[in-house]
Amino acid sequence: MIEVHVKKRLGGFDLDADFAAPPGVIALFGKSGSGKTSVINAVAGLMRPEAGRIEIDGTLLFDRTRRIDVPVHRRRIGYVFQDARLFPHMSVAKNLAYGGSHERDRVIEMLGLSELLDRRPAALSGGEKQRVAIGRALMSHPRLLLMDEPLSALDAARKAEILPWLERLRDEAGLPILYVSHAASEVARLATTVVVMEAGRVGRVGAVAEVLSDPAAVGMIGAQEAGAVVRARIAGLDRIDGLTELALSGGRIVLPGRLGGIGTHLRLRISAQDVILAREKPEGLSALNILPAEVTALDEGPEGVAVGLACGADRLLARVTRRSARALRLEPGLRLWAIVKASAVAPDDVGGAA
Amino acid sequence: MIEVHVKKRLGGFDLDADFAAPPGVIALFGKSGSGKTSVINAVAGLMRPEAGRIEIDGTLLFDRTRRIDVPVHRRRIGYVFQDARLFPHMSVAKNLAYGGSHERDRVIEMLGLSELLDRRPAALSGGEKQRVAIGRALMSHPRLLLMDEPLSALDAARKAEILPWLERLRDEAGLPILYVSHAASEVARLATTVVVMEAGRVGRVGAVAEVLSDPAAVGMIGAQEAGAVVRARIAGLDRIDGLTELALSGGRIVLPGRLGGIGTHLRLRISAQDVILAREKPEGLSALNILPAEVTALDEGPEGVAVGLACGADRLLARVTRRSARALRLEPGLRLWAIVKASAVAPDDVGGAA
Amino acid sequence: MTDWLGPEEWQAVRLSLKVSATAVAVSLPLGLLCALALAKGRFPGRQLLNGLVHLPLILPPVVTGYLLLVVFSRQGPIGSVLEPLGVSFAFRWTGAALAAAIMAFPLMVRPMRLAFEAVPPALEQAAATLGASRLRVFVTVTLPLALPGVVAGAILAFAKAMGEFGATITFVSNIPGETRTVPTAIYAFLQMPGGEGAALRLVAVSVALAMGALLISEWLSRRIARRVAA
Amino acid sequence: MTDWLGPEEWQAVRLSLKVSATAVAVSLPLGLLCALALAKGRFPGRQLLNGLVHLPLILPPVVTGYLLLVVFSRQGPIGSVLEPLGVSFAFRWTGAALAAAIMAFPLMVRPMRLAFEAVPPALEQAAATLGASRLRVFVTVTLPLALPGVVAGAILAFAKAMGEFGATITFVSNIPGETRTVPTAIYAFLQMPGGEGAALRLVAVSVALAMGALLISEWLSRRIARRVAA
Amino acid sequence: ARAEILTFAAASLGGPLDRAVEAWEAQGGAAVTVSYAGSSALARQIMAGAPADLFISANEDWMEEVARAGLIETESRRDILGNALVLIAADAEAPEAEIGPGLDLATRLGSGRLAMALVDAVPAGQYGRAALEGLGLWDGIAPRVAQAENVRAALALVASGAAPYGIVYATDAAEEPRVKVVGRFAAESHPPIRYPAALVAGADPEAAGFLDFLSGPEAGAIFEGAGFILPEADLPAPDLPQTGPSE
Ligand SMILES: Nc1ncnc2c1ncn2[C@@H]1O[C@H](COP(=O)(O)OP(=O)(O)OP(=O)(O)O)[C@@H](O)[C@H]1O
Ligand SMILES: Nc1ncnc2c1ncn2[C@@H]1O[C@H](COP(=O)(O)OP(=O)(O)OP(=O)(O)O)[C@@H](O)[C@H]1O
Ligand SMILES: [Mg+2]
Ligand SMILES: [Mg+2]
Repeated sequence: MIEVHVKKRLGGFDLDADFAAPPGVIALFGKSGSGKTSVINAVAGLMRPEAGRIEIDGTLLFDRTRRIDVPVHRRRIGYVFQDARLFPHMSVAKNLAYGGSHERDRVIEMLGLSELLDRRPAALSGGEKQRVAIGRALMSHPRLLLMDEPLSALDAARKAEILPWLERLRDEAGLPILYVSHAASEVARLATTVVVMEAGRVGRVGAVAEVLSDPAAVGMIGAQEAGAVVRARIAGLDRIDGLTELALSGGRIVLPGRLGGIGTHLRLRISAQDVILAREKPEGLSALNILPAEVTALDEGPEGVAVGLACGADRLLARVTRRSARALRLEPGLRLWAIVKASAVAPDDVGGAA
Repeated sequence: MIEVHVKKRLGGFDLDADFAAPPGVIALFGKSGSGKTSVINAVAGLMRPEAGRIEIDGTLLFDRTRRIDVPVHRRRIGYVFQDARLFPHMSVAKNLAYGGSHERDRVIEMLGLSELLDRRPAALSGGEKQRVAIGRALMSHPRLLLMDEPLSALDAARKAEILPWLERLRDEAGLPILYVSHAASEVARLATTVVVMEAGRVGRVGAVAEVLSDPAAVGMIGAQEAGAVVRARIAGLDRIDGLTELALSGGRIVLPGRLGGIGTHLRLRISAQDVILAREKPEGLSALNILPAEVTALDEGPEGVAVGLACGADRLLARVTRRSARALRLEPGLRLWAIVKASAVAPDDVGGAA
Repeated sequence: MTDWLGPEEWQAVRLSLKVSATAVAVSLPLGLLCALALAKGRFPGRQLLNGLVHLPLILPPVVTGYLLLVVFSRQGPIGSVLEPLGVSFAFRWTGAALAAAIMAFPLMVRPMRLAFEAVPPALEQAAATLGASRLRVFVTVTLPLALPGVVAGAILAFAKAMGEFGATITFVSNIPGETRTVPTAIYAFLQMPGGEGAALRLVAVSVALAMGALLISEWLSRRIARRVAA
Repeated sequence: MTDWLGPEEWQAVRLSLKVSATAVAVSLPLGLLCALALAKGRFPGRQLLNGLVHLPLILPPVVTGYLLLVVFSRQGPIGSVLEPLGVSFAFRWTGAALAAAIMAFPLMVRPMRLAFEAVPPALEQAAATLGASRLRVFVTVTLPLALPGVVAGAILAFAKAMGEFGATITFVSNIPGETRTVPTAIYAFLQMPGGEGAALRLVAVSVALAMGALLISEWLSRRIARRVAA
Repeated sequence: ARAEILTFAAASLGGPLDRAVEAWEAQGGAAVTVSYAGSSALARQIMAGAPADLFISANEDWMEEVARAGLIETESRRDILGNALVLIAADAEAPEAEIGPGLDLATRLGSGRLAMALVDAVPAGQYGRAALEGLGLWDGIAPRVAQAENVRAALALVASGAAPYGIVYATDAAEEPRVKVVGRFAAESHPPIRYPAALVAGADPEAAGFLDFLSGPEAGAIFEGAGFILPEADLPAPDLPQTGPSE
């Protein structure tokens, strides 16, 4: 369990964040200046709250009333700062080893750092610095990982290499991660719990599938970024076409690529904008994934209608125009077909199940 | 015309970039460490190339053979650095005004900085710093804007406010912009020309519509990020549903939101993963946009098939699984239907036409 | 107070303050220039300049005073040039200020140089891209960011000037009202049998003054530092 | 060379080097501590410590020497404690080193303090999150990043120690082979009519030595700086 | 340039000379300003063109040096004062000493040092060394001598207890309660201790009057009161105390 309750005045800004979450990845989501970094700093011990309590997996890091305040260096955290904060006087190798050498070779390999080991940070590009910072935090073998937009300076290909590693940490090592990101795809993929920050307060907190597939949360998260998270099991592999067939609770879909062995559990993010709704089951489409669904909720926003869908035990989210909503005569309880474009669910959005 | 030719050895890294582009926004695209920042630094005059020539709109900034090297402060550039580089000893207001006060109030308004003016940079969040850096560069009224991942620290909503401004600069002020980004949506929206960097060299250069809709470029750009750019004219407005009807050269599509007045020219990015292909014209779909198209090229990659389409004078790009490709019997020359989900083309991907 | 220190002693205190303040104020621009040249310059003779700046520290003060006497006396190479121009340092309070400035110079330059070296070039570059000339970059970015070092240099120099004695008495003698600063007055008291009491009173006054200056400057530089970083 | 300077003078040169090097080496840890406390500490008496550190700069050297004499003499408050322990500074070269160290202390501490203040807390925080204790943060991050300032402080202190005279001769007098450093020898020569030549020869030697040390340390600190920033 | 009489005087004359100036001014003499410093510094300054009217040195060599440079009015040169050397002890119980070849100085010193002014460079040191040489004691004592910057610093070494014994001027010892004078060197045991004074070339005419005043009886009384010896009396005045007032 991760419990964070922090109160602090920063100039004119009032931080008063309060949330609890099961172990896993907690995504801190929110606009620029909403207080995400401040929360993380409090957990790291770099900012001392005026009041509050911070507990991670049974370890009390801070408790104002009990006057507990574990010093930063004893908190065993790995903090990937928003700015890389590499030590300028040390080589990349020394930077990496500063906190420890846990899984050194694999981390270096994964982050593609082997060519850079002898360099000084000043001779690195922006993305390279960020990768070293990630590696340094991972190698310190923390019991809690704090990541403040760790992937924002990286290209898509590099992100695709790092995300599975973080999933592995979450699932295999059971490492709790507080993760700040503006990219819903990263959040959907990694997060167990989503905490939406608004002006220093927690606007919404809940399981990732719940928050992201809630039509009412679309406004908070951003229309572009909204989308549901579903769980799936690999039911079949098509070696020739390189496809994976997934069993969802409400049907089967096929995705490109080999996503794992048969029986593996995955989670998928299906962006609201990638779901097409139809009253009749369509034929002859390139989209191979047609799921029966039932409308559970509707939420009209300025840019269209967010449609909550139940599809077996999973929830989906679709975004349609108002005209379509009218044409389809959408209303809660309506049963219809949800078409998910197979290649719209890219590997980025597919993660090991948490 | 913008001409950049720079050669420089940086430690073990060999920069040898050579490209020319018409005025507009030149997007520098490429993996972390491919040399994007180095190119921009050369243009800014912060790095002196060992050989080469840099000319912007008829002004020679650097020419090794003619021993021309305009000092940085006379180049009249606005550089938004990858790290914000605000002056720590000045308030936000002073930072902003350092290079000039061009369109001060509008810039402050657009970037949402009015609350921050009296603060020092140390009291700003990551995204706030970045916004101030953007404002500072804009207010210096440059004749060339260099932007190194300017929006990476910002949330989607804030990005959506800044991008139209940059478009306006490009279109109305005719300001050339060198723009580094890992986000294809930004590139597609803003860029006139795309320069793909690979290990210090220019891998590909061309008009944005051409590069992004070329199936062969999907590998270079990343499957997730691939997508065509098309031009459209606003043909109608649906005030009740908040929809805009656009005329493309090959048909009509409807997008959510009011995108401008009737007759306005726009450009749209249609992500390859948002295009569904069908042999028969489908009926009863929530997707309102069904365009007739012809397959022009196919490119098989590890994750599926990139399909180049001609749709009137525009080019589209679709990504389908191999199984779909076979089921649809795709081959160059085939005429079929391209279904574009209306809400998949979000405002982010809609820009004023360049 | 007036019976505690005689009028002559108060005169020495005033003179010391005048001499030290003048020494620091006048040498400040040159100190900044030297510090800047040493921090950022790449020119032949840089190490020579560096050595020259440190020289007054290495030389026993008496030697510095002696050399000043030789150079600035009416017959000396510089004194004979300045004399017709009406500029004279010999046995004038201006000479005491000159001696103090020279003795304090290395202490002034070092911290300034250090501070200039620590200003991130990235910020100076950013200023240049915004159209700032080298001079403007210096005045608006480099100097303010180096200010704690500049203040430190000025304080060290002032403290040194307040305590300077050997070079001063050797160069401009110990003339009441003109060149008799607090340290030279202390010296004179210590040389005369039974003068210790008066000497100690003067020591107390000069320590109090210098500490006051120190506190003020600390407070100032802390304010500046707080404005720079948070 | 040996006829250019007599054996006694060479002895003084060797002694000066020994005294200065010892003074700097021994006071370095304390200097670092003081600089650190002044830079980062928040404790009552901080300003007092600050004043105390600057004191030797403000006091005329003779006064400092005299105070040392009083405090470290056999009956003095410290001397009487050390005497039974067999530690004695009186009339020993160690006393000369002590005097030089104290006189050089403010010059050592200021640049160090400045450098410590300039180390970005962000990096120290980063080190702490990686599990580094305060001590480890200091040794691996703060100190290396402040090294140019530490070197600057040490250089200033060494140069000052090489030139120190007033406090030294007052405290430990002038005993050939034991406390007769170069500056005291120079002073003695200057007291004699016609002694200028010999004094200047010694000046030349001490300047050459100090400049050598200066150049080496410059080169060193430049290497360090180059390693730190690029 | 100034209306005052600028006097360059050895710093050791400080107290009594100030009183003499007061007396001179009280009787209507022109204003006098005194710059006190070491004789060597003052001499060099005069040779460098200092606007001094009168030079009073504690060191005959430096007066000679200035004279050789032609910068004094030779006929005005005179010795206005003399002094005596005494052996002082830090210990108030120290027994009186018979200053002679049999002086048990080395024994008295033990492991301690004998404080003197610089024995090669400063007059008090030079006189003391000459006296010890004359007594045949120098070679035994030389390694034990702590040479101070000047005679005042030598006095301080003894007064603070750092050195058990020292050789200083009688005038210095007289004002220092923490030392005991245990013996006085006979005047003939060393070259005569003299304070020569002379008008500097081109001096203000008023300065001649001041110099005369200083060598006159009124000033003489002031100086004698401070323990100086007047040059007419080359031998110690019979009424001078043999020991310091600390007794
Ligand atoms: N010392 C301070 N004085 C005043 N306001 C402050 C101070 N420190 C932080 N703030 C404000 O607190 C708010 C929260 O900052 P924080 O860095 O936590 O935001 P964030 O959510 O991480 O934003 P971003 O996504 O832009 O990094 C910001 O609006 C910032 O301006
Ligand atoms: N001084 C140097 N010595 C060695 N290599 C260097 C030096 N400076 C830069 N490089 C290398 O040059 C390459 C290009 O760097 P650049 O900053 O231009 O990359 P970039 O394309 O901007 O990457 P990013 O997207 O990560 O910011 C990098 O691989 C970097 O490591
Ligand atoms: Mg933040
Ligand atoms: Mg870069």
